Amino acid sequence: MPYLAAGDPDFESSLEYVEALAAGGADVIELGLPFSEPIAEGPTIQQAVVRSLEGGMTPERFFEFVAALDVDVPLVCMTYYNLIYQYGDEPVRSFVERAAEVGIEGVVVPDLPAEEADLLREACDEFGLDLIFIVAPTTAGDRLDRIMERVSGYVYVQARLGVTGARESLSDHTEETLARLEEYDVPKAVGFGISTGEHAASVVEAGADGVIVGSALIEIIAEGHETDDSTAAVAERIESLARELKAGAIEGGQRRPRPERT
Amino acid sequence: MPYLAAGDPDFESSLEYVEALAAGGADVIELGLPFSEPIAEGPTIQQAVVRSLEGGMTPERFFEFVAALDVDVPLVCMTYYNLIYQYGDEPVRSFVERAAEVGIEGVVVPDLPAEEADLLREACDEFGLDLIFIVAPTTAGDRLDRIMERVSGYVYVQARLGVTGARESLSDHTEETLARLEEYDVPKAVGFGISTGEHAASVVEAGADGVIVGSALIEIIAEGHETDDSTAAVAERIESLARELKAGAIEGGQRRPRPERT
Amino acid sequence: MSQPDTKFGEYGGQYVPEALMPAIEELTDAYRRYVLNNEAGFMDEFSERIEDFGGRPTPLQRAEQLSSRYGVDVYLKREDLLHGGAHKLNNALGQVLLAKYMGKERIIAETGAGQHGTATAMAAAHLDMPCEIYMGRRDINRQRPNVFRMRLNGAEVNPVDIGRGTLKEAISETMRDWATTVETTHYVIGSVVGPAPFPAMVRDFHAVISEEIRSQTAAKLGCLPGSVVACAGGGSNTMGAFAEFLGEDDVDLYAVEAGGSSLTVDEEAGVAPHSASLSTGEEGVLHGARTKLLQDRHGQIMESHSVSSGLDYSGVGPQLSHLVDEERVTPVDVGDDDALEAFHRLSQDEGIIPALETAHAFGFLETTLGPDGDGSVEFEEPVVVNVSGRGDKDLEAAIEETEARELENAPDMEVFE
Amino acid sequence: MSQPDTKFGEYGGQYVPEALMPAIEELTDAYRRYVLNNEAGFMDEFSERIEDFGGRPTPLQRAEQLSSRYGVDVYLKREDLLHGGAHKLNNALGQVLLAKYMGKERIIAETGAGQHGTATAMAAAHLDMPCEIYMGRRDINRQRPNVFRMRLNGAEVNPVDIGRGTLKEAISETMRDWATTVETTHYVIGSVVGPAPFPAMVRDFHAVISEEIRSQTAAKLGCLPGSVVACAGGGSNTMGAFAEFLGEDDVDLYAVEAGGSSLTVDEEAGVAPHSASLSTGEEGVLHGARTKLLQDRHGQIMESHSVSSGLDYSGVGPQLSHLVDEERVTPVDVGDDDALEAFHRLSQDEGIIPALETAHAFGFLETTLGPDGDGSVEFEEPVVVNVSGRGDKDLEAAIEETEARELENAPDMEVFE
Ligand SMILES: Cc1ncc(COP(=O)(O)O)c(C=O)c1O
Ligand SMILES: Cc1ncc(COP(=O)(O)O)c(C=O)c1O
Repeated sequence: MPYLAAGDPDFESSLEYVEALAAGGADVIELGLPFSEPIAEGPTIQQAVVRSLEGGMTPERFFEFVAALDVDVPLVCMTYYNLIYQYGDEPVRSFVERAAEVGIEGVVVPDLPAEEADLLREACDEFGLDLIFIVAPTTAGDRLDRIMERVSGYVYVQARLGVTGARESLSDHTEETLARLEEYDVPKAVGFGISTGEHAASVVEAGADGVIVGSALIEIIAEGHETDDSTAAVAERIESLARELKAGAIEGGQRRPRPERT
Repeated sequence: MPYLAAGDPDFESSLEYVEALAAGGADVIELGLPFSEPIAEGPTIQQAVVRSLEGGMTPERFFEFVAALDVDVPLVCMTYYNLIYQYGDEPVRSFVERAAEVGIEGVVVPDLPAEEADLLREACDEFGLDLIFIVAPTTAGDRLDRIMERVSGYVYVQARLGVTGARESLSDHTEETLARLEEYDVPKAVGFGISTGEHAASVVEAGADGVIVGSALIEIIAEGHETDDSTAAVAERIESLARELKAGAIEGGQRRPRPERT
Repeated sequence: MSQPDTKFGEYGGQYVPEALMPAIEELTDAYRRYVLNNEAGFMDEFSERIEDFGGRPTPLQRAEQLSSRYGVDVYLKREDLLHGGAHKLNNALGQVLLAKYMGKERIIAETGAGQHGTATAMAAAHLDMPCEIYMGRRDINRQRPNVFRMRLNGAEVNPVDIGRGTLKEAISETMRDWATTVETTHYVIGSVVGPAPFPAMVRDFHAVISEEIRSQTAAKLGCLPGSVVACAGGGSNTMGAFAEFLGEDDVDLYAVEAGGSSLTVDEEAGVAPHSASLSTGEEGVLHGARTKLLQDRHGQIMESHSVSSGLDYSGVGPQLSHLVDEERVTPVDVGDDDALEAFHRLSQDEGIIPALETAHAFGFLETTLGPDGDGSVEFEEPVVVNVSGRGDKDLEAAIEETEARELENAPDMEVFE
Repeated sequence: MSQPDTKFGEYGGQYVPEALMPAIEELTDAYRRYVLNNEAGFMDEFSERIEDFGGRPTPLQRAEQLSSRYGVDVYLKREDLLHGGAHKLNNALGQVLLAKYMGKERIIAETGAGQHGTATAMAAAHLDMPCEIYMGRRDINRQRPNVFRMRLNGAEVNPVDIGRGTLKEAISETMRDWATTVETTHYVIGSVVGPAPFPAMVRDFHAVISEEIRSQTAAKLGCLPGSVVACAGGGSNTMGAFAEFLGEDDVDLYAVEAGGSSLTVDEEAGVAPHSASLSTGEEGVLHGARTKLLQDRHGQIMESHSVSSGLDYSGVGPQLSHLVDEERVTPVDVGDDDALEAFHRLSQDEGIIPALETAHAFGFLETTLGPDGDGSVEFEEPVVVNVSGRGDKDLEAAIEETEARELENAPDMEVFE
């Protein structure tokens, strides 16, 4: 499950990059609708947000972007609550309606905890979108129950405290959190810090149903942008990392200890 | 009555300048012994003080300076109290004793009001020196009486408020103050701001018995020092201003309305 | 047991990443126990420290020259005399002490003008806690003395280079740190903004301002204030000065926002040349709370502007938004030029150099009651103006900004060269 | 009727040009009537203004970190919280108000660190009097923020280029102005120096410091202080902190002078690399009073030196000279390095950035009681240290001087670049 900021660094290239992800075997694609105050993102995604906004991205353009995409993979929109709230005439509902219209299947809102999500939950139910919540290493007990009651589609398992960003090594928190989630019957996608096929393998091995990779992919775009590489060349690199990640995930699934059936 | 800072800009030249004053007709010469904090002096004399101190002037050198002078005019030492107080083993008395020894005939101490002058008064009496007090435009009533009781030699009439320094025009205060002093039978020398023969004439006309000129003379030294003129050339200019002042004073005396004798 | 306010009408709430929610629940609990219910004598200790270390009570002083200039009785609540030079210490000391009670080991904070960062650094030094401050690069350049002060107090100062490098970016960056370190770290937010319980809690730490005003006007004048005037960035000095009087309908409350260079906005550039969120902003969600915001029609937050760093913020406290909707608080705005003139006026006429933030509150008196005032407001007397801080931090900025303008009362700066 | 002190043993007196004597007599009379005998309610008005405008009383705060570092109970008298940032306002406000009662129309003052000039400019603005301040060129460069502040308060700042351009020269120059304008002008002298009645009068305006200490230790601790420690330049904060206790023999009084870089002097150059007139000076006459001075063997005044402008003076108040001779006050000295370390220690450990002057008082605790202390003093407890001012004015200077040295506790300055 790769993440890209829609429109980074420009509308046309970004379309190709998303399509490259699909070609690389992504099962779900998270598409970021950039918000000016991305408080949950690390520097890599912040820069992507800046590039996309400078390229003229708006919510409406985002929907056009999605509509223009030629991919056969479920799309999830990741954005901040204020953009959802401001869109259209009916706060929240207009946004979800339009998202459904262009074929988005789910939303993740990093600054919307379950407590404040009733309006969005309702709208998602109305238009048949999944509302994906994030579970953090600090989430436990009652909170965890409350979130898991509300979640649909999958749960986004935050691998570590902090903000998004590619890391050299995996977090120890991942296994703990996954263990805590075992009892809940919802697919678990792990994100925050995953950057290589090997990471993906170990995360899936530890029990995840998928991995979410954002910053590592965006770094490829950022580099290409800086060195003025052709869109095709960048897209190829993206596709290849997507492939590596996918392979890692499959490999991790195979490494997983078989459930003991006696 | 001219004033120079002894040792300005150096010991030898200064000797010549003082002798030039005598040659120019000075009746009394006030010789400044420079103090590092000359709170009653304006910029011209402050600079003279700096030059003299940088040239190595000390109280002992000052006395040597006086001893080395070849003039036939009464000499008055003008200095600040701390130097008088610190000299020798016996505060105040040592200084006056030594001053008498080298032939000084009086002292003026700008930061010593009559109230604090008992010790110095005693020492001056002992060694036969005049103790000259300053009378300011603000001095009146009881204060004036107290001062005039203690003064000897002459009284230094401060022509204006403020600090020493050559001025373009004369102060209106002068006549007032002279009028206030008329009843006291002590010679009155007026200083602060007098720079030309014409000034001298009007001050004497107004009732003064003498004029004290410092900054105007020192400016000649300062200029000569800056342009590296020969000591002889500077001395000549000094002598000539002294002559002009003297002539002015005499002229002023003649202009004075004759006391009406009926 | 008293319970925390989490919403103010539709405003407020807790719009933060899930990772922070447990910490926010923990904080809410600590706020209720220690602050609202004085558990373990917390509030007694706070009061004692804010008196002894902070210098409370601060005076309520009659402004003689302003009173005669305007023909109304003007009183000054002298928060500029609080340790550190602004009201900010009330909150910073309260929160650092609370963090200590909660067993936290590290303090982080954002700062705009540097006053909150300074106050936090001082409080952290006083209570022996390590401390890091995030500050926009632009603000670092506008308020260097405060950067020095934080460093001298042993705090780390982390420059924030994102965006325009002002308060908004610093808050976002501090939230990112907090999301990483939340288990051991307390985030001392600097105004009545952010997710609940911050807006209520910060207000409560500052409420001492209006409690003192109430007892001081009672003792000196035998009455309540007729009007209370305070500048509003996030609105902490504002809420502190208003809190006691919210239930007193006879006390008029004026929140003075930064009108910047103009109230019109440049949607294209995403920049508002002002910071008047209460007067011109629209409801939205920023930094954890629903409140009035400066945003474009898509919901992107606009960069604000003010000559004073401390007012230069695109949001405002949710309770103020609510009080404005309820017409309990009157929002007004004063632009850069008028604020600078007021800065000089107070310095010259009253011998008090105010913070540029504070100067806005005085600019409001001048633009309504001054010789060229528009007479738009009938002030109930006595008028109490909250002098939220002193201007030492602003000397360079004020001089530079003054030189760039033709102000009537600018002093001659010649000797400064 | 109470009568003014004009001499303290052999010290004090009135060694000024005759032109000033009438003004000094007039002032003496006004001092006796208004200050000593509260004529026309002068002292009541002063008390009210120093409370409302100045922020009195200032707190007496326990220094928790220092108390545990030194194993003695240390309390801080927080004069740094006074309006303007130093004790100086007590005197400045008192004298400007007195000038007003005397019908004077103009205020002049000298300043060293700029704190007295700032305080005077603030008081003059507050009381609507024109004001000019003389300041040595070197001090102008060392204390720029205070120059800005004076100008902002509407005062003229006149640079003094004579000599080394520090406090001594500024005083001389202000006396010259006064000699010219004495009829309409009051000279607000900035410390307990100068001709009578200044030393007694300035002390009396500052005595509120020790009056408050007395009632604060009584209320908090039920006792008198065991020791009072204050830095001494001219000695005004010193005399203010000591005044109430002069008759209490159980209260030990320590005056901490600036030891500068060394206590040895360079007679040839006429420079003392310190300002320790009480410890090393000899009796003489300077600026209107007989007192202990730094002078060469001929009686020429030596230039003093201290890292802190406010202590950088060759003389000291005559009453302090007398109290030292009487062994009522113990003079001690602390050098530049120790003062800077103390500056950083107080900033980091207590969250209070002191003036460099004030830092000397804390340096004395460290050099006696600190880990490397010489143990030379047995402090009676509680020890009250007078925090005479805050360090905002010193930020640049402190950083520069710190960088020039190897101090153990210097903060990392990197972010300042
Ligand atoms: C002196 C002063 N006043 C006002 C403000 C604005 O903050 P608030 O609106 O929270 O009081 C600041 C912020 O830095 C400040 O320093
Ligand atoms: C903060 C502070 N402390 C002390 C002094 C020294 O003055 P005094 O010895 O008169 O208290 C000064 C002088 O400027 C000062 O600013």
